[in-house]
Amino acid sequence: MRPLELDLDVYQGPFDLLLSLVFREEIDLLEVPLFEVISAYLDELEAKGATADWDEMSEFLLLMSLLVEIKSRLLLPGAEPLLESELTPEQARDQLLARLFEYSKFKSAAERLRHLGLENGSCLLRKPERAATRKLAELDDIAGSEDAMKLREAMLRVIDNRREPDTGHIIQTKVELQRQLRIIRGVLARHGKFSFNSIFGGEEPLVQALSLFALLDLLARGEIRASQNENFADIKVRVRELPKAG
Amino acid sequence: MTDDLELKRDLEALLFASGAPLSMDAMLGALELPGELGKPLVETALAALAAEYCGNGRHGIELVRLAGGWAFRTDARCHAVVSRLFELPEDAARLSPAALECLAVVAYLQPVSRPQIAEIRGVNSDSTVHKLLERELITEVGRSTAAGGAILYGTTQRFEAVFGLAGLDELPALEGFSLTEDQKDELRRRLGLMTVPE
Amino acid sequence: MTDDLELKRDLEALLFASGAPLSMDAMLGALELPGELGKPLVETALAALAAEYCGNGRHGIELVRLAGGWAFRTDARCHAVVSRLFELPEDAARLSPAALECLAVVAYLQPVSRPQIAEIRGVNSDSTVHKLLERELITEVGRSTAAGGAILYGTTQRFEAVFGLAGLDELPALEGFSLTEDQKDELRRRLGLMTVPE
Repeated sequence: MRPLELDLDVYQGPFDLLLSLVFREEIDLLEVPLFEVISAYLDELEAKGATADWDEMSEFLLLMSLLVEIKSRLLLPGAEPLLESELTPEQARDQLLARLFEYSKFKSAAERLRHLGLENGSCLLRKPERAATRKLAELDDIAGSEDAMKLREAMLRVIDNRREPDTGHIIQTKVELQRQLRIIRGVLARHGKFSFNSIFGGEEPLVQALSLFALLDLLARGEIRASQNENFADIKVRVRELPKAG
Repeated sequence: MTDDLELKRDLEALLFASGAPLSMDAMLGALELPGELGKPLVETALAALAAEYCGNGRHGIELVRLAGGWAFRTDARCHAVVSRLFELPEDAARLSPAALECLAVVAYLQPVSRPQIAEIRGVNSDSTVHKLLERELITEVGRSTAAGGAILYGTTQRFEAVFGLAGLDELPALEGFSLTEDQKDELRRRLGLMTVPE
Repeated sequence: MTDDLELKRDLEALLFASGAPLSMDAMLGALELPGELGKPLVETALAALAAEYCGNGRHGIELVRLAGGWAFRTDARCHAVVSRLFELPEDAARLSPAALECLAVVAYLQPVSRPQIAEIRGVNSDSTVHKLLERELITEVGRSTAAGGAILYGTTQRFEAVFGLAGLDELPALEGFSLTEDQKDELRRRLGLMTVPE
């Protein structure tokens, strides 16, 4: 495989690096040795020493995860989406391409801006002879020209907009087997039965997986019965009636 | 001395003294001319001045439309000589590729919010936006009415001056920067996205 | 283009770009001309330029010997026009949304520092604060005893007049009632501005 040189001077961000990788290095993604990209990057970081930029590093991490995801989709062509809400491979592909096409326009526009700026940079404006001073209007002329209610609206807007930083893009999943066991027992205590999808269908894959573990656990303890018509179909869960003692 | 010559002379003095691009309003104000009457007069005089200082190399300065106004600036031919005595503006040269990219997004899509910029670039752009704000190349222009009232950004007059634009309508059309169909196909192929999985 | 014209052009650019009078040595240096050879050439070119910009009223600027050097300056005939350029009229524009927000923060929470304003608004507000200071709607009212002695801002009497307020207690109530000191503290606390007492 061709050794991959990662020129960090041109590194800007995920889409940029992706485009450079694809166009500059003339490689197909299936042949991109991600491991070499990462070691090249780490070497570069080491050489840079303490000046490493956290923003840049997290961007790199983001891009690598994007590449790993796409590549694994390519390597497993038959893979079906786990959840109905998830994009099909075709949709994901089209979406990524559309974003790359859109992004590439701005990348070229930035290059043109650079040229315009360099051309213009060979001409010099004169420094103003002195700073202009603003003459303030007579108070009588402007008294009451603004409405105090506008201040109130502005202040309320500021207060309203003051929220915790949006961390929506960070998936925070807190999940424990014990908790899933409690949830399942709780639902069964109230309703006696439920279908897996109706309760856990909207959850993250990790939550779904742990819930399934919890089901298996309860099955093993003999607390529930579960049935499924076919592979990947919904799972019906019922409380197992314990044989009456005596 | 005719009025025409006097007006031309006054404008020359104003443009020289100002340094920064002068808007029509600023000129009319200094000349104490009312807008409807004064504007055509000033425009005629500016055209005459611009014909004289037209950047044909006869003068060391040229009169150009810049950042929504007019300004004298040194002719590009004198670049080497001027740069030996004075620091030429380096704003454009000092901007990182990431900053330029971010600036391009703001220039073409303004008013635009930080999340929108990040969406286009595929990367968080907060620190880049901050740098552009500090350099006064972009500025706040309001708040989005939707989506939590995100702050919206636009470019400044300084941006136009730094990149030698008379106005935003002088930005080259964005569509002209689209990838060609061949490049798009190449991108699809290289990403291995041409073959649809079964 | 002859060498003479080129030299004249370069000198025009140099003199235009320089705010202060340029000495012969500075000009020779920028032109990279050796003194004995260059000096007569430059003097000839300067004489030609000075004849063109001779202060006869044809141009708005004139070239003069000044303080042991040469300089362009505006023609005395244009004095009145030029001085009006540097006396800006009161900004007739209404307060921008950013300015209003900034002003509201100062009005309701004064005294307040620039970092605090930025913190509350979630965006650097330095240039907005600067504009409000220029319009004398806010003013420095002291320095914070904590946190490196940041400058604190409050509103002015001019602010009260512009908004038709007899005093600060006439600011429209934020939550249906006027703010008492306790409520103001509560607001400051909610906005994260309360300094923890030692």
